[in-house]
Amino acid sequence: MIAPRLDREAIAMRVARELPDGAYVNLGIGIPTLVSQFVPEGRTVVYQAENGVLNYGPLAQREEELDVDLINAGGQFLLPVPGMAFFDSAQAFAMIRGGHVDVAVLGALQVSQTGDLANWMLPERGIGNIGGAMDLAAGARRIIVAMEHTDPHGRPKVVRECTYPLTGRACVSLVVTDVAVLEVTPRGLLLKEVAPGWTTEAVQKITEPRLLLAPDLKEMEL
Amino acid sequence: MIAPRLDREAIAMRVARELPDGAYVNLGIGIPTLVSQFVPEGRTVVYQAENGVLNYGPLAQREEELDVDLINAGGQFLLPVPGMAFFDSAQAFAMIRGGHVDVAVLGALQVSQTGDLANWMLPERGIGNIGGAMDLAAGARRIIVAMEHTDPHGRPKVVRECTYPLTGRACVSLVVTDVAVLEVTPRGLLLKEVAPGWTTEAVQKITEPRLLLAPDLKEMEL
Amino acid sequence: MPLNKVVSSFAEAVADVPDGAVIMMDGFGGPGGMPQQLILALRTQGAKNLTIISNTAGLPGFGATGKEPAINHGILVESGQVRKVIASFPVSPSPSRPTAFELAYREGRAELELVPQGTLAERIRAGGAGIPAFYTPTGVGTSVARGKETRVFDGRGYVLEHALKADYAFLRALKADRLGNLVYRGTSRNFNAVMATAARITIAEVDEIVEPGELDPEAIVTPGIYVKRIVKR
Amino acid sequence: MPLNKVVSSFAEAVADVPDGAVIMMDGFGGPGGMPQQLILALRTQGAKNLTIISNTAGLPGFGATGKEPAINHGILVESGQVRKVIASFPVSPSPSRPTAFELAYREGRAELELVPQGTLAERIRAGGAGIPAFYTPTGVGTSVARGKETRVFDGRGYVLEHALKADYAFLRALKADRLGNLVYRGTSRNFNAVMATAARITIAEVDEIVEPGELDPEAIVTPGIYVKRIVKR
Repeated sequence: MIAPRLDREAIAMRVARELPDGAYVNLGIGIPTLVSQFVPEGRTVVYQAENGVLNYGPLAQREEELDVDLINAGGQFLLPVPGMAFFDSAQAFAMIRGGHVDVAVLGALQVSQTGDLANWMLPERGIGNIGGAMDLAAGARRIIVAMEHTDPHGRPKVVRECTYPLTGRACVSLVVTDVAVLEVTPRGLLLKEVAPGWTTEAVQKITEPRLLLAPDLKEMEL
Repeated sequence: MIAPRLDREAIAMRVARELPDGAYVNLGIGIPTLVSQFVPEGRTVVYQAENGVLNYGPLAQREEELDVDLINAGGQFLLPVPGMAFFDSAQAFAMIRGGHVDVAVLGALQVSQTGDLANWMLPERGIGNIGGAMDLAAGARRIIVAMEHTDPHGRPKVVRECTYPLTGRACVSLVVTDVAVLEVTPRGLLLKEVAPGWTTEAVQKITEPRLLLAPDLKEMEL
Repeated sequence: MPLNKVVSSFAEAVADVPDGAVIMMDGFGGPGGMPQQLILALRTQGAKNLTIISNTAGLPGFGATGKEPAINHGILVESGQVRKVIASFPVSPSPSRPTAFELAYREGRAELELVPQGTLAERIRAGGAGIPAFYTPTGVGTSVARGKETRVFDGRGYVLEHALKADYAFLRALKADRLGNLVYRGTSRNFNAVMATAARITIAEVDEIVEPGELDPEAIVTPGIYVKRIVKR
Repeated sequence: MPLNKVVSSFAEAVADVPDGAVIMMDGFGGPGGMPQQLILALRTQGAKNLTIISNTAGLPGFGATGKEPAINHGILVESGQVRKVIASFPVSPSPSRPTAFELAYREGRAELELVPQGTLAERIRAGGAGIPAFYTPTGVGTSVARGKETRVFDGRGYVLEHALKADYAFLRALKADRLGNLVYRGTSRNFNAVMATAARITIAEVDEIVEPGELDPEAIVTPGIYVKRIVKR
């Protein structure tokens, strides 16, 4: 029962399998940024970043490649790739708000059983960064949360009601954590997959709301 | 007293003198399109057309110059000039609505004593074209009307209240006609200039509202 | 699979347009900017009861050079496929030469929603940008504000206008890459670039299809995210 | 006189900024897109009680390469010239390294209006486009909607947001012609192009000034109508 949790790469790997061929995808900071390297062979995913770039590819690695005019919304340096397009912030968010981004993968501090998302502020700090998170939460067609199942203090991050300031209400469709895959349904959170070695009881134990069990519940495939 | 009225070119010439150096100007169809050829020597005026072009210059004249992708809002063919910029209709009207166009010169069917403008529909037709007129009326910083003083039936076009469908309320600043120059003021219409050979009485006779006389009333200079 | 939005024929590009569809298409005037081949294909395809959102309702001759026939959505009105037009410049400037739309409108065969041109552009932009409604100063105190909410901000009156969306947008662009990135030519960009954003299925008729990387990434006007299908003239 | 918007120095470009001015400036992150020389000149000029509208409130190091110092509007906060910031990303991602703004905010020396990034961009666009207010789905049911009008369209809730305008916009662009037409470079375009439209006086800091006609008219991002002053770095 004390099976290991998945690492951040494994969470990203599982999320990557959710991205359909041809999807336009926005990746938030944290675990979501790792997703792009795990997109299955043969699938094309087009990345949008809210600072105004579409169809970006690999990150720049070497010092001499770094270009201050070529970054994504997380401040990571990009390499130029054929087919890239640049636009301004108003256009970037028109895309997002207008429902043109198929999937946004976001980190979270808390997700509620109704799909509420809290990911922009730790209340104890008293000030925080909203950035593009609220627009993505409101605008992307599908929101996937990628996060650890519990916080650094071991408290559940999947909660009945978010106690942290909200990013958006009822916006999350799927939650991929280091121990499970949960789908937000009208009846509640549906446990669809558990990490290798994890039982449904073990997952429930570190989850605040009561989980529904999927009839075809299975082990997470990576 | 039966002095001749000014022709369309002369009206345009008088309007041209109202355009300040460096102004961004939108010219409506009809007499306004003639204005650009009379801008005084040494003054630069930049033209905007609401179909998405800034800084256009002379019209194309020769058959081989005509380019269907290079027209102004009146459907006139343009010549390419250095410094031109193209943009879409949303941007073109953002410029207009946002107050970035300094002067719009528009034709009119009627102008009221409070500066109401009617220029898009003859009621007897029952259907009409609004085009960009309402946006220009609402958005340009200054609206100058260029028109004949009376309609084809000899009826005043400067009226107490517009009886034709309105384009905008209280939007006109200056009216230049074939017999006079009128300024719209909070107290009413101020007769500032009369055409050569015209008396204030003669102008009043073909004008519906009572005109105020400018202390420095003078003959129109062209 | 590498992304490829190229469709091999105009007929194929418009094959799924159902009766009752709402279609946006440019039409500032003449041939520039008009998706002529898509319009012809739609006439052949035959979908009926269409709503067309466009600057005009089809103006023969406007902006034409005589070098080529000026095909526009007026032919869809003539063929009886159009039930409603949302436009700012729906009729001929000269009453003595009524267009097909004006005749259909007078005979009650077609409806009209008349919208100021800038409001039309902004409503389309709003539709593409997830803005359901906005306030504009345009049309306050005129017939276009009739029945609409008005509101004062900072002492000035404004009208509430709602977003426009469509099932299809038919675009005319100069070049596309197979990812759907588009550039236009001159003033033909006008309504095309904003309509591209506001339809469920955006189809671009282009002169040339190039490989990704051949269009300057700084000069792309319509990023491929907005475009579903591309057809070469 | 031929139009010429070129100003000979940064000091001259910012000389008339009064105390209490509202200034927009880019600031997605590091040096890309930041009008660094205009910011330095404004520090020297010394105008106080400024309101800065920007994505951040100055984040040291974000997006920097180490090749050049990453000057941003944080230096105006440090110099005590800023009274208020309207931003979406006002503080450091890591609480253990508070920025000058966070310290000023905690000590009550600076105010903050926190705005979601897309709402910030759209409010600025609205300011430039003559739209006083619009409805957006962003932030419904969260703290940013508190005290604001909400409204349901087609079964979904939206918040009413108001336009933002400024006295000045400080831009960073790649090239200008002397008419004020601008092009940017890569992702540095972000807030620059929209801020260009929403200020009474827009000033562009550019790498290069070229003759009219040298910029591709199809690729001009900011048409000159929006730009009052140009200064070369």
